[in-house]
Order: sequence, then structure tokens, then C-alpha cells
Amino acid sequence: MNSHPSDSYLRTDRLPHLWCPGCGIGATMNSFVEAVKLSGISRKSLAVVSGIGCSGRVAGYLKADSFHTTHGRAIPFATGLALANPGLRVAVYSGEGDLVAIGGNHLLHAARRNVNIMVVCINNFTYGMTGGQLAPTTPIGSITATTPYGSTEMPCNLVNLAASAGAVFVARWTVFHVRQLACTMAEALVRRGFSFIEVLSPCPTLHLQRNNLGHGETEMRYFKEYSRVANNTSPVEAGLDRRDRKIIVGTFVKRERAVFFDSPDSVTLVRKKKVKA
Amino acid sequence: MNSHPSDSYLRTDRLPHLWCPGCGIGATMNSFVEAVKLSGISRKSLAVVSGIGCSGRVAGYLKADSFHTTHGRAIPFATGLALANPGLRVAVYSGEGDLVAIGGNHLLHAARRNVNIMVVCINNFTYGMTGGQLAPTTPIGSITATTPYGSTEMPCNLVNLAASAGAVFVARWTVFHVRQLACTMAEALVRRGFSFIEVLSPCPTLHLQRNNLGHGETEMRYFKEYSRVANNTSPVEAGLDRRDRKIIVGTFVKRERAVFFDSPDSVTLVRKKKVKA
Amino acid sequence: MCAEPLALLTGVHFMDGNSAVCEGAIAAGCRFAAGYPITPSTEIMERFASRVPRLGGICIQMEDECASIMACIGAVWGGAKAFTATSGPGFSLMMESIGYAAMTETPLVVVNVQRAGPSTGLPTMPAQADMLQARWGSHGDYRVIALCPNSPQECFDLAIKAFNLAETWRVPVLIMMDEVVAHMSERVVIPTLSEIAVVQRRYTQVRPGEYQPYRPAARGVPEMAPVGKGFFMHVTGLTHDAKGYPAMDPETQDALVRRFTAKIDSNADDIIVYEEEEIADAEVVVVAYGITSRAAAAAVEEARALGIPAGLLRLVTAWPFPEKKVRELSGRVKALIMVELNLGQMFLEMDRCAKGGAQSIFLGHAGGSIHRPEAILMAIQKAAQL
Amino acid sequence: MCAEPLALLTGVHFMDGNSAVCEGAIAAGCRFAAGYPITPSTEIMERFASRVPRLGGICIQMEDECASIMACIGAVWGGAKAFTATSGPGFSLMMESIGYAAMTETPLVVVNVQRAGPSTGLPTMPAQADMLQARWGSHGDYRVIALCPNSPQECFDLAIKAFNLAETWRVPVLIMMDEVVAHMSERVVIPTLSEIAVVQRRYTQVRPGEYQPYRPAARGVPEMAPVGKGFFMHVTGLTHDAKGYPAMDPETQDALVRRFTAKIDSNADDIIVYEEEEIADAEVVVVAYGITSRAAAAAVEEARALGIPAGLLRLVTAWPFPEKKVRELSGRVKALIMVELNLGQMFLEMDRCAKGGAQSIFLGHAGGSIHRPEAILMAIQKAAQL
Amino acid sequence: MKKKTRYSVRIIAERCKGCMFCVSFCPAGVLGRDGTANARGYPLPCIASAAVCTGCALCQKLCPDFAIFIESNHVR
Amino acid sequence: MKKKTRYSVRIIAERCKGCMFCVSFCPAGVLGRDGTANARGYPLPCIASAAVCTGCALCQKLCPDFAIFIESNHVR
Amino acid sequence: MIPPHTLPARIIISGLGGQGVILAGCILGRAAALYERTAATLTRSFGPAARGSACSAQLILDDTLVHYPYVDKPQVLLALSQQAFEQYAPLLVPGGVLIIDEHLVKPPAALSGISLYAVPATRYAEVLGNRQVANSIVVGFFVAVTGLFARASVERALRESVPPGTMGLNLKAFSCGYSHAIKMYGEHHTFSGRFEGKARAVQGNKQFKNA
Amino acid sequence: MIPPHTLPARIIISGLGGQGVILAGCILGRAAALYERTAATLTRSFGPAARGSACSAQLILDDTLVHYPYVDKPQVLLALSQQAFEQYAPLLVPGGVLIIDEHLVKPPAALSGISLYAVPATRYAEVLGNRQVANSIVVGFFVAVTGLFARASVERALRESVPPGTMGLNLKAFSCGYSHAIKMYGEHHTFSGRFEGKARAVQGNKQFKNA
Ligand SMILES: Cc1ncc(C[n+]2csc(CCOP(=O)(O)OP(=O)(O)O)c2C)c(N)n1
Ligand SMILES: Cc1ncc(C[n+]2csc(CCOP(=O)(O)OP(=O)(O)O)c2C)c(N)n1
Ligand code: SF4
Ligand code: SF4
Ligand code: SF4
Ligand code: SF4
Ligand code: SF4
Ligand code: SF4
Ligand SMILES: [Mg+2]
Ligand SMILES: [Mg+2]
Repeated sequence: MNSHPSDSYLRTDRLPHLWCPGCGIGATMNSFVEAVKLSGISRKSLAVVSGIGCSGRVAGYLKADSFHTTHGRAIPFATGLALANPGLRVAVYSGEGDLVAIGGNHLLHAARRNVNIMVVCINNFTYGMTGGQLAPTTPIGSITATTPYGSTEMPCNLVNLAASAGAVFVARWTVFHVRQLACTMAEALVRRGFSFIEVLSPCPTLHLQRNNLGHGETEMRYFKEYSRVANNTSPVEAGLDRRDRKIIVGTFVKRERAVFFDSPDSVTLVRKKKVKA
Repeated sequence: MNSHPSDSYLRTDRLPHLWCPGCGIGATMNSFVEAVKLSGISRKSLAVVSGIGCSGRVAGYLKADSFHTTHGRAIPFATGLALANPGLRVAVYSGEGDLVAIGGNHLLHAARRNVNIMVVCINNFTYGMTGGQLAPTTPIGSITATTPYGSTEMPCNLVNLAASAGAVFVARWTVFHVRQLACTMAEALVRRGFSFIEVLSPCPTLHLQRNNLGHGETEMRYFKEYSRVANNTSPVEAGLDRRDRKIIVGTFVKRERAVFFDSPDSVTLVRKKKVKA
Repeated sequence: MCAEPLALLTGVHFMDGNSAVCEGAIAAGCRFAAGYPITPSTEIMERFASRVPRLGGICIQMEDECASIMACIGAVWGGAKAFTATSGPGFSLMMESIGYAAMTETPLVVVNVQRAGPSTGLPTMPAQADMLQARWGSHGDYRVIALCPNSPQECFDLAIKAFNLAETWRVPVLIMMDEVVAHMSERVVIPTLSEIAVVQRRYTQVRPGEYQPYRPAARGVPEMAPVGKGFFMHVTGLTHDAKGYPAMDPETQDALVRRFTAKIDSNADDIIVYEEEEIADAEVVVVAYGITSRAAAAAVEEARALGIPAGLLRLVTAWPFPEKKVRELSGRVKALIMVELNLGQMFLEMDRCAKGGAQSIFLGHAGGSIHRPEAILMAIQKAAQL
Repeated sequence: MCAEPLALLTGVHFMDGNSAVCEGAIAAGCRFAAGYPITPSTEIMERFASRVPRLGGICIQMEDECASIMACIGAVWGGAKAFTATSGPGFSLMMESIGYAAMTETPLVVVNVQRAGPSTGLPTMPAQADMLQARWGSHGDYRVIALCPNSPQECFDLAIKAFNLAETWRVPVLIMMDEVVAHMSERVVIPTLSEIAVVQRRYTQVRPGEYQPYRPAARGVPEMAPVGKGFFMHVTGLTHDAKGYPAMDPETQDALVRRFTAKIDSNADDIIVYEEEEIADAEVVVVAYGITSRAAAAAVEEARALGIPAGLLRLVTAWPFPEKKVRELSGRVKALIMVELNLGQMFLEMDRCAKGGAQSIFLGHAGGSIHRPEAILMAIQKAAQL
Repeated sequence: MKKKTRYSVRIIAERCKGCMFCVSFCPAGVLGRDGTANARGYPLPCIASAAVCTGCALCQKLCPDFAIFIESNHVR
Repeated sequence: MKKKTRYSVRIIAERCKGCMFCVSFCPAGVLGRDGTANARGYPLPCIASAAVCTGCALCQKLCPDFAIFIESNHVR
Repeated sequence: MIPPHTLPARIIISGLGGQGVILAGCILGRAAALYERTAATLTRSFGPAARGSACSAQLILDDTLVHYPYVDKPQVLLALSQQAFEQYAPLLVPGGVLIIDEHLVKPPAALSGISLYAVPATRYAEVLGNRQVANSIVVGFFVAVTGLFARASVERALRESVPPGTMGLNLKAFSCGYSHAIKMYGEHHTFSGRFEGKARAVQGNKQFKNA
Repeated sequence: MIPPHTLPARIIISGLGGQGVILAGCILGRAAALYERTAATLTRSFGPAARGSACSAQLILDDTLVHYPYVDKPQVLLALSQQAFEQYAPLLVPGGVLIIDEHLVKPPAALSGISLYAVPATRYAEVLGNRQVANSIVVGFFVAVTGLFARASVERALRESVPPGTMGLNLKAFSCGYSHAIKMYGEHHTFSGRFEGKARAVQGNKQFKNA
């Protein structure tokens, strides 16, 4: 038998996918499939929404109702989808450029409102799809296509951003942490409210190569060696600066808060049941 | 003599301004004029940039080079203005809807980059200009034009947002705190980097009236009575929930960090001097 | 059909256009709106926010217009009928997503209450200067349907029609109002449930395994599938094949874009609605839409009273444009006068189509106020003397 | 004039269009750009980011396109010449600010490298389907100037011209490239400093107290004042009077919008550039622009070789459109064939202007590839037999 | 000759919108309301007890309309 | 009859892109590189010591291309 | 029924934001459109909400559909601020009716060719304990003075238009204005302007055939 | 000078992303445009960066300006992957020249009407210690085999196009490819296709008069 045990979760007619050798995005998708299996949620009720980017291609490979939207707008799309159809479990899957650069405002407000969606944010420290430009997470000093003399911007700490905006579940793993990542994703899949999972992922073609950081395998070794699991760390302390040779990973925030449109304040008027088409 | 001592800082031919009786925006502008005087910066080198909203009209009344831009884009405009002309001191003056709803992403990234602009954000808990709709700071339960059954969204803590995004100077005052506000604004005017000052301001016409909170004077008394000055409070702790009857005010963050385009990393290549037109 | 009895305010009302368009949306079965306040459209969302939670629907205020329209598109794919309302600056911000809706063939309704522009302009005053933006504002080739009500009653009627057209053709339908119609109150008759024809979403009858989301069905319109039912649909703004999968070649591109533009172009006769007044023997025909058509109607009446053979062609659908009708008229009348609150927009299309002997005359200004009937009458008189 | 010697790479190069447009901007004295990556325009900003810091200029990557264009507008008011480069989806997001630039009469240059759309479409493949968006994409009435280079050399030349036009007319100038021109490499000759005419910003000579920022000066264009010099200018996107202050009445609105549209319309003859090939005795004229004009030129040459009296009208400025020229041609040729990578955009304007006897013929497709000369030749042959 | 007060309170009636911030928060109770209104119908503050003004200028700084200010007089 | 290993490692060669994550991180050293490549020219991992596979499936979970998986066999 | 000889009637109601000018127009329009079965078109000049800026509503009543919705030459002007008076009074047709709040508007001594009716609405409203109901007083006064509407129609429209909690007070205010008019100017005083209407069908509900 | 009888010359260079296909095209185009004073137009099919997907450059050399920038029927095809070979080889004109990396492309045994030239570029590059320089080997081989360019022109263009640190190695690679061709096919081997050019002015710099 030559069939991969996750094949039924994939649009196998589209494989091999477009990601580069050594790219981590596919591996996060592998963990996501594991998570869906673990979570027990029905594949029929799963909807995946991506923006635009290498990471944004995930929606196109998963055998779920899947939506490849526009750059930066996956979260608002997902918000409408989830509100209009509360029977769906809506996962947003995209890159840090998509979700935090052009889409940063939507992340902020969806987290504040505690919209019932889970967000997987692939942080590969660059814009892969367009050829390796500055991302909001690019480390200071990095060479990118738009910072040929080195980036000078302080990178954004995504978990801190999501947590301060109000996300109720916030975690970070690397692509190397396949088991923890799958468990965390599964937990997010079954929780209600706005959850945010950052996954550090190698972009060998653009980020690593340009900064003499080796290839995918090298970066995976780096992830393996320098990650420190520290659940419940305050997100603001959860650094990943290469100069510290320390990546803090784990689940940092778990809290409960009224979910958007579940709120008891408005429960009499704003019903929770399905919108009639 | 019937000339107000601040008249030379105002476009007096446009007075009286369009703000309602009891509105606090004019009073913040009064403090701002005091701050400019205090700071000693030349009026010629001051540029004021507003977005759209009642607060966004400030640019139109100040006798400075002043720019009334589009809704949400005051910060990017100011970024270009300040970078192209480092001789200017650029202040952004606008409302919480403008700066944090539609413009939230720009706030986030300008703070992260530490762009050399100061931001005054009038928080009147609603959208004044358009008739009193839900703002990102509207308290839970408030009646607004778009939440006739009461808002259910967690309001955004602006100082926390600005601070976690990376602002190097973060403060909050109310319109009542005219002296402190003027001093704080003056301090921000002379500091470099991204500073953020939230000013709580009554919107009697829409927010107060609709929520049976009285009129401008009532709100000013509330500000007077329930404000607690607590400098250096961690912004995340700096609450202003009406249910606590406690508004934490003060200067919460003062720190130093490389300013966008001042960064030593790129100093040899990215010069600081004026762009040649 | 309206599911809830509360939904339909059957009866006679004194209502403004903004209220009426909101009631029309509700009558059409819309139970989802996401919007962002902007003068002079704000009251539409405000009314929806007050009405629809009682009907089990959802009205949310988003952080901006980009988010608003995308939330609506998401809601449509979630199974809802959805709409948003905005005005010029917000409409401009929605352009990218209107293209996405066109590309993904999302049945969506967008209301644009036109105010005087460009930019912030005169936020509280009328214009009709977003008409070509409605047609061309997003990048690439696509089609929309644009409707122009000229009274609160028509705001109600056309809102229903807009949702019906959206579902029928899977295309963004734009209701191009103007500030006057939006804030003008008149008698609005809301019929009973049985008097209102509502087009429901037609879902495919094909089984999940065989379903191809972008295989053209009747009249070039592909069938939708319900979400959450195992169809595993894929929706993308990339050029896509019948399966909905990205296909990066010029042939797929040409076939796709030609199909979804042709579904409007070749069915234009069924989509286009206009009204003719005193056209049969007219020598001078005024062409107008929205609020302007009412000043034009007054002028045409006065012209007739003066014995001038004037007529009125009122566009109800601005897009698709009644090209055939204009061609026909231009072959038999002396002059066509386009009256609009802009510096010449629909005029250009009229002028293009007017290949006959009729002169194309433009009468417009930059907005802020509407034409006075006397001004139009003067233009008619002048044209009659040509 | 270029301030720094390093700035101008005088000499002969083998360069693609994206590089050339960047070099043209530098040669025009532009030292500020803010952008957001998007295929197929990205290399323009990338090159600027590598080139301009060495010249004391600034290139920043912003968080999105709304921010990018606004940062450029801010920089212009700060005294810089500034530009941004994008492609369809980003261009759509810039629409609101293009209207703001038009309303505030900001001299701004925007490059749009057209790819196949709508929506995400075919990001790496060419189209010319944003041509009417360029003209009408923002709400309200306004004008832009749009240029269409057809070679890397012309990307360089027209970039300089774009900045010059922006400064001369205080209007957003759009360089409407296409993916092929952007990525095609050819010989590019960069002249010496003295051979390049650069229009510098003209600041008012009036004293601060007397300066009125929106008082029309020569040819309807108001004078700018330098920032930071005590002019205390006020700039707003609201309808404004000569002082720049908001004035909320229809009269100011009409006067303002008519003035800034008229400054382009009534000076169109001075702005419009086109090229004619073998037009004098032509019976069939192909009209084309950008990359398509090169396939058209090949076709016209072949037609001539076959003895068919064909000619080529190449639009260098798409907007304003050479209405007079087309009218003139339509009065004396058999057919005008518009060849473009879209489903009919500039064609509509050509068709409108072609009031003479000439047939208007359209030859286009939805993009992704360019026309083959043979296809154009066939159209010419068919038209010649009319 | 009567001794002058050190400070004069000036009210620019056309600008005033009658919010009464000045009246409410004057620490010395200098200002009051006497029912007069300006041309636009807004109630104006009045100077009830000029003599007690401390010149703190709080009224001036609080006024949203730049409608009230303090002049300090040479005390002879 | 030879005793079967408990786990079989399966490689879907057409999908593999040769990133070598599986090889690098197999805790048991089951996988290696032998210089073979697939039709698209990507180097393939090879099964160097099948017997020591513990069935941990780390290789399977790490693979970005869904190109490797483990089957557990009935040990007779 | 609105007396047919008075149609079309062109009315401007003007004042400052916050005075309820628009609401007054809505009540009258509603009364006409729903309870007098007259075509009524109400437009408003629309400014930043409730900021005390100028504000007006224009109401056209007709026996047939109203095409052009604006009033250039009003037959009736209700002015609640001096500015409104100054702006619109010159537009009044000869023989037109001018209604003012006598404490807010001071017309010049000589006003030729115009019938002036004054009511101390704001004062009365203060007496009633709520300045907000001044507009209901004005509406009552308007109805009595112009005789354009049946009192019951307008009362019904008013009841449907004000917040339920304030209905009683508003009806009282309406009566107060109405009575003041009767007291000052006598029963069923109708203004002198004559307006002729044309016979056309009242605009109804339109059904579009192609769905 | 490129031999005029060979103009216009239409060339396709194809392979996979990452093989330096586009760079090879740029070097040849540059040599022609700058050092042979021939009009040269290089287009590329452009995909997601360096993801191992198909990738090609098309180069047209002419003695006058090139209108249509694409090559439908190449006279020379350089194919560096099997897929590229399969896609483009059928387009070659009769008598066209096919250049392949013999380890990456396996043409069928019989190839009629086409001149085949093979170079083990990748192998040589590995010998030189850097797979990345395979494209310089191919360029050297191309120059020798086609005789379209003066060797010096292309070497100069190559020097200007590669990262300074790798210049020596790339020049060595170029030589290696060049020598291989000489060794295998003899000096100044020119392909058999004949292409005729027309006499037109070379496209120059355009100055627009209205500023
Ligand atoms: C409006 C718009 N702007 C820009 C782009 C171009 N674009 C496509 S993907 C991308 C960045 C993707 O970066 P990220 O989200 O980090 O994804 P990655 O490719 O790194 O996985 C950009 C800028 C676009 N498609 N749309
Ligand atoms: C793109 C766009 N969307 C919406 C608007 C309408 N609008 C004008 S001001 C405003 C909100 C202002 O709120 P805030 O910034 O809090 O200012 P305030 O009026 O409360 O001082 C909105 C939504 C606009 N002008 N442009
Ligand atoms: S470019 Fe980077 S992120 Fe994109 S597929 Fe390749 S390795 Fe992955
Ligand atoms: S509406 Fe509110 S914020 Fe606006 S001017 Fe009035 S009181 Fe101030
Ligand atoms: S604070 Fe100013 S506006 Fe308010 S009452 Fe006093 S003087 Fe008037
Ligand atoms: S200066 Fe001080 S004491 Fe004097 S009136 Fe003003 S607030 Fe009162
Ligand atoms: S992890 Fe997967 S893609 Fe990578 S080498 Fe192993 S089997 Fe191949
Ligand atoms: S299952 Fe575990 S032990 Fe076996 S090959 Fe895979 S990683 Fe190695
Ligand atoms: Mg990324
Ligand atoms: Mg506000």
C-alpha cells in the first residue's frame, strides 16, 4: 500500500505542493492534520481560511472547505464565516506578513472581540511568496530583498501582540516540535474563542540562504537545540532573539472570556443559533 | 484688549470651532498650545497631522503646517512627512476610532519601528463625527448607534496597546488634567521616537447623553473625582473601567530605543540629513 | 421567503431611503451585515443593527471597510445572505474585495450612498460621481450589476432585487444611492410575504465527490455548494479551473474571465431595467438615474407642457448599461441629454453607444446639490432647437 | 537636476523595465519611496532600497499599500519627490489615497505593474486590465495622467517624465506598466546630467501672510509652499476654498473640482504624447500601448510588407486620451483596431471618440500572455477587406 | 483711588459655548452663571467675584473654546 | 522463515523533496542518504537499517511533503 | 384630507441642530403620507449631528407624486432660529406664511406680504418642564395655524414618532401649541396662498419582474 | 560583432528555478546589447522564486529593434532539464541547435533535423567545487558552439553579472565550457540555421519634448 495515513485529509491531486525543499510549512500542515485527527472534530465541519503567501497556500492543500482569500483579510473572512455558520470550526492559516503586516489590524480587533476562530501563524521571518522581503518579525540586521543593508526595525513579538490584544489561547512552537504542535493545535481546535498559535518555520530559499543560516535542516537543528519549553511564560518575556540563542516555546496563555456573539449581555437579542440562509 | 494669549497659535478666522458645547477636544487643543509654548519648539517647525473625525479637526484650527488626511492614515502620512523632513516636529492628533479602529495597524507598526512622531489620541469612547457608533474603546454595555442593545466587545486599552507595540513614551490624562497634560505633551514634543498620549474626553452629544452619563461638565467632574495619578504603572494595569470608578492616569512608559532611520546599524548608508527635494 | 414574521414590516410607512434599503435587505432574507460607519450611509447599518438581532441575524461593526466587506464575503460562503453599506471613501477601500467577490462569484450586495468627492469632499451632500468606479474600481476585468433607486420606495424594491440578482448571477450587486435619496422620506409600501419574490440560494444537486465548484451551469453561472457538508470546496482569488484549483496559464485565465463576464454581458437584456416616459414621439430624450431622474422628470413634464417633444429614459440598472436602447434612441431622436451629478461619467457610456445621429449632450456638476428642473428644461429647449 | 553624482548611472545598460523605472525615478530627483512588496513590481522597490540609501534618500517598506501611498504623500508635503510601486491588488488598496492626492493636488508618482486579474489572478503574468481603474478607481471626479512605457528604455524616460508632469500639474501620475515590460531586459541608455530635463518643485514667491495654498496660478495649477517655513498651510481632503479651509457648499465644490479637472482637460494637448507609424496613408490603424504596441508594430510591418495600408497609433499617455487624434483618424480611415490585454477598456474610450466613419474593432483577451503578431495581422487583414 | 485686582478675567463672548467648565472648576469661585447668553444662544459665564481671582488660569486652560483668559494687571 | 520487523518505513518517492528532515531526526538512525534521486532530481532518503525502527513516526510527522510514513506489521 | 386647493404645499422647517427640526418635519410628512393619503416628500439638509449648526427640513405635499424634492419658494416657513429666518424668509412666496418661535427669532418690524405667526414654544416647553418638547409645541401650533392637516392625523404621527416614555408630554406640548394658535388667531385659520395640484397617480409600490 | 547573416537570432534558455537560467540569459543579452552593439531583448517566464519550478528565458538578437519580444520558433535551445527539453525541443526550427546538459537531459536516440550539443556542465561544476557555476560552463559552451558572440564580450558581461567573490570561479567555469566545446566540436563551430535581418536603426534613447 502506498497511501499516506494523512492522505484523506489532503487534496492529494495537488501534491507535490509548491513549497521548497526544506521549507517548514508542509510540516506544520502535517501537524495540523494530526491535530484534526486528535481533536475528534469532524472533517466536514472544518473550514480553513488562508490569506496570500507561501503559508497562505495551506488552504489549497487541505481537504476541508477551504478559502484562499486576499492578502491580509483571512481573519475578517473567517469572522464572517464563523458567525454566519456557527456549526463550522474555522481555522485561519497564514503567514506573519499576511496576518501581522497588512492584516495586523484585523488580528488585533478579532482578538479583542474574542471571535471564535483559531489562527495558525507561520513565522518564517520573511515574505516567502514575493521573494524574501522584510517581514514584521525579521530579526534586526537581517539582509532581505528590501533591506539590503540589514533590517533596523525591532521585530514584533507575535505572541505578545496576540496576548495583549486579548487572545484567550496563545502558544508558540517551532516546526521541529511536531508532537507538541499537534497537541496544541488540537487543543485550540476544541476550545472556543480566539486562539493564536505561532509556528517558527524555516524559509531556506530566502531567509536562511541570504543570511548565511544554512538550509532547512540546519534551521531545524537550531530549533531543536535552542528551544526552551516554558509553558505559562508571560508572552512579553517569550523571546526568540537569535542573539540569545534561546527560543521560548510553549503555551503561554489560557484564559476564558466571553466569546463574540456568545456574550450573555446580549444573549436575549443576539441569538447563537445558525443564521438562516 | 480682547485677544486670547493662545490666539497666535490658532487659525482664529475659523473660530468658533465646530465642536459641541461641553466637548473636550477643544480643551485638549488648549493644552497642546500650552505644551508647544512650554516645549520651546518653534511654531514654524511644528506640523500637525490629523485623520478624520471630530478629533481629526484639530489640524484645521492650529496655526501650524497642518494636514487633515484620510480616515485612519494620519500616521503613515506623518511617517512620510517626518522622514522626508527631519527638521519638522510632527504631531499626529486624532481620535481613537481613526487611530485604533481603521488606523490600528499603522499605530502598531509605527510604534514598533519607533518612528519619530508624537501621537495624541482623543479617546471619547465613541465615533463622534459620524453620530456615535461603537468605538474600540466603548465600554461594555454602552448604547451606541450601532449597538442599540449595548456593546459586548471588550474595549481596547490604548496605553497598553501602544506600549506593547513598542512606543517609547506612553501616557494617559483626561481633559480635566490640563496642567499635567500640557507638561506631558511638552515632554513628548521634545523627546525623539514614537510617543503616545491618550486623552480621555467627554462627548456629551453622543456618548454621554445616550448612556445617561450627563453632559460635559458632569463627565469632567467624574474625571476629576475618579482619576488616580499613578506614573510608571504598567500599562496593562492602567485600567479605566467605569465599574471600578477608577481611571489610572499618568506617564506609564519612558524608555529609549533606536529611532527609525536614526539606527546606528544603518547609519553609514541611511543618512539622517534632509532629503533633497 | 422571510423566515420570521417580525421581519417584514408589511404596511405603509413614511421612511427615508436608508431605512428602506435596510428593510428591503431584511425582506430579501438578508440576516448578516458587517459595516463601518460613514456619512451618509451610516443609518443603514444602524437600522440593521437595531432590527436584525431580533430576527436572529447578525450585524457587526468591523474595524474598517476592508474588514467589513470581507466579513460579508465570508458570511456568504458560510451560507448567509449578506451586505454592507458605505460611501465613497469606504467604497474605495472595498475595491480589492469587490474584485475578489467577482473572481470567486460570491453573491454579495454592497450599498454605496454617494456623496460629493473626490476624497472626503462634502460628506453630507449628494453626488453621483462613483458610477464609473462602480464599474471599473477594482483591478482586472470583471462585471458588477449596479442599481440606482430614485425614491425610498425604490430603495426597498431594489434592495430585494439586488439580493435576487446576486443569487441569480453570483455577482456583486451594487446599490448606487445618493445622499438625497438616502435621507429623503416618503411613503414606502411594504407588501406582504406572498407579494415579494425572493430568490433563494440554489445549491448544487450533485454529490460531493462529483461536484466541481466552478463548472458553469445554466447561463454560465456555476452552482454553489453548502459549506460544512463534505463538499470540500476550494475558493481562491487566483485564476482557477472548474475544480476551483489554481491554474496558472493564460488559457484558463481567458476562459474563466470570459465566462464570468459573459454571464452578465450575454444576459444583459434580462438584467437591464429602465423606465421610459413620453419616449414614443420624443425628439429630445433626457437620460438620468437616481435622484437626478426626478428633477429630469419634472423638467420633461414642463417641456411637454410647453409643447416640446421631450422624453425621459430613466436608468434603473446603470450597469449593465442599456446599450441597445440608447443605440436605438440615438437613431431616431435629435439629442440625448445625460443629466448627472458628476462631471461626465455615465455620459461617456451613453456617448459611446449613441452612434446614430442624435447629439450627446452632457449636463452635470460636481455635486453638493441636485439639478434644478429649470436648468434641465433650458437644456431641453436648447437641444430642441438644434 | 540630480544632486549627487552617484545618482545617475550615465551610460549604456542591459536592464529590465523594473530597474529602468527605478533609475528614472532617481534621475528625476526622487529620493523617497515607500512600498509594499507585490509581484510583479517588487523589484522596483528592491532596487530603490539598494540604490537610494547611498544617495542620502529613503526607501521604506510599510505595513501595507494604504500606508505606503500615504507615506509618499506625506513625504511630498515634506518636500520630497516620492513614489510607490505596486500591482493590481495593491493598486486597488491605494484608490482612496489616489483620490486624496488628486483632491489635495499632491505631485505623486505611482507605478502599477499590471498582472492578470481580477483579484489575485495570475500574479506572474501580464495584463493591461487596470487601465480604466487608473482613470476611475477612486470615488468622485478627478483626473490623473497615465503613461504606458513599452520598453525598458521608455520605463526610464517616462519615469522622468512622470515626475516632471506631477510637478508641473500637481496631479497623481500613474506609470501603467505590464509584467512583460517590467521583466524584459534591453539596452537602456542613461544620458548625462545635462541631457535630462528635470522639473523641480516650484514654490510660491508670495510671502507667508499672503499665500493662499489653493489659489489657482498659471494654467489653473496652484503654487505650493515649503513646509516648515511659516506658511502655516492647511491641506485637507474636504472640499476647500483658496485658503485650503473646508467650505461645505456646492459652489466651492463645483469650482474646486472643475478647476483641478480642467487643469488637465484644457491642457491635454500639451500633456498627451503618442507615436504614429505609417499613419499618413493608412486605411487600417491599430491602436495599442505598452507591450501590446510591440506586437502591433510587428503586425503593422508585416501588413505593409503584404501591401496592406496599415498604421499604428501608439498611446504613450493613456490618460488623458488622445481624443482629437482618434476623432481625426476616424474621419479618414476604414477601421481602428484597439489591441489590448483585457476584455475591452481603452477600446471603450476609442470607440466613443471614433465618431467618424471608421469601424471600431476590439482585439483582446484576459491576459496571461501577449498577443501574437499574427493574430493582429489577421485582424488587420480582415479590417482591410471591410 | 480704589485698589485694583491683580487679575482680570476676560471672556470672549462670541466664542463661548457655555460648557461651564470654567465656572465649575474655578478653585476660587470667581465665576458664576447669570442667565445671559451670547448671540448664538449659548449661556455665558459671568464674573461673580473678580476680586478673589488667584490668577491660576485654570479657567483659561480648561476652556475648549479659547473663550476665557486671564490678564494680570500691574498692582499700583 | 525470517522474523519480520515490526515497522515498515514507506517513502513516496514522487512526493519527496529531499529535505532530509526524516534522516536527520530519526532517533534510531533508521534512515540514510544513498545518493539516489527521484524523477524531479531530488535526493531521496534511504532505509539504512530497517530493523531498528521503533515506529515512533517522527519521520512521518516531520515530513513537509507527506512523503514518508510508517506501517506497523503484525509480528508473526 | 389636506384641502386639495392648497396642493402642492411647499414647506420649510428650519432651525439649529438639536431643536427637533427634522423630527417635526418627519411627523408632518408622516401625517400627510400615511393619514392624509397625500404624497409627501421630506428632505433635510444634513450636517454634523446635533452640533448646533444650521439645520432644515423641506416638505412638499402634493396630490400626486412629487418629482423634484426641494423647495425653492416655500409657502410656509417655520423658523426656529434667527439665522434660519434670515436665510429662508426672503424665499417665501408672496402671501406666504411665516411661523416663528417668538423668543428665538426677532423679525424686523415691517414684513410685507407675509403672514406672521409667533409662538413662545421654548418658553412653554420650559414651563412643561422639558425644553426638548418645544418642537411638539411648534407642530401643534403649525397644524392649527395652517389648517393643512387634520389634527388627529398629526397627533397619530406624533405618537408614533416620539420615544414612548415621552409620549404623554409631547401630546400635551402639541395641545399647548395648538391651543395657543386658536387663542391667538382663532379656529381653523388657513393661510392665504393658493396652490394648484395636477391629477396624477400617487406613487405606489413597484414590482420588478425579472428577479 | 554577431555575424549579421545569423540575425535575428531567437534563443530559448530553459531549465529549473535555481539553475541560473535567467542569469545565463542576462549575460548573453548583455554581451549582445552592450558589447556587440546588437539589439537584444530578453524576456523570462517568471514563477515563484527559486522553487525548483520550470523557468525559462527567451533572447532575441537582431540588428535592429526587436518588436515582438517572444520566441515561438527558437533557432537555439538550451535545455537544462528534461521537462524543458520536452516542452521546447518540438518548437526548434529545422536545422536548429539544441544544447543540453548531458546529465540532466536524455533526448531520444533519434533527433532529426537538429544539431545536438551536449556538455556535462553539472558534473564539471561539481569538479570545480560549486554546482552553482554550472550555468557559466553552459554559457561558455554556448558561446563556443554557436559562434554568435565574441568570447571577450560574453566574458566581460559575465564579469559584470556575477557576485564579485565568485568571479574567478565563474570565469574558470566559462573557460571550461568553452574548451569542452572546442575539444568536442572543433573551433568556431557555427550552427547551420540562417537568419536574415532587416536594416533598421537600433532603438535608442527617446527624449520627450513636453516635460
Ligand atoms: C494587497 C496585496 N499586497 C501584496 C501582495 C503580495 N504578497 C503576496 S504574499 C505576500 C507576503 C507573504 O508573506 P507571509 O504572509 O509572511 O507569507 P510567506 O510567503 O512568508 O509564507 C505579499 C506581500 C498581495 N498579494 N496583495
Ligand atoms: C474610509 C472612511 N471610512 C469611514 C469614514 C467615516 N468616519 C469619519 S470620522 C469616523 C470616526 C471618527 O471617530 P474618532 O476617530 O473616534 O473621532 P471622534 O469623531 O470621536 O473624535 C468615521 C468612521 C471616513 N471618513 N472614511
Ligand atoms: S520561499 Fe520560503 S516560505 Fe516559501 S516555500 Fe520556499 S522556503 Fe517555504
Ligand atoms: S459629537 Fe462628541 S466628539 Fe464630536 S464635537 Fe460633539 S461632543 Fe465632541
Ligand atoms: S469654559 Fe469657555 S466655553 Fe465653557 S463656559 Fe467657560 S468660557 Fe464658555
Ligand atoms: S484664573 Fe483661576 S481663580 Fe481666576 S477665574 Fe480663572 S480659574 Fe478662577
Ligand atoms: S522528510 Fe519527507 S521530503 Fe524530506 S527527505 Fe524525508 S521523505 Fe523526503
Ligand atoms: S518511525 Fe521513528 S525510528 Fe522509525 S524511521 Fe521513523 S523516525 Fe526513525
Ligand atoms: Mg512569512
Ligand atoms: Mg472618538
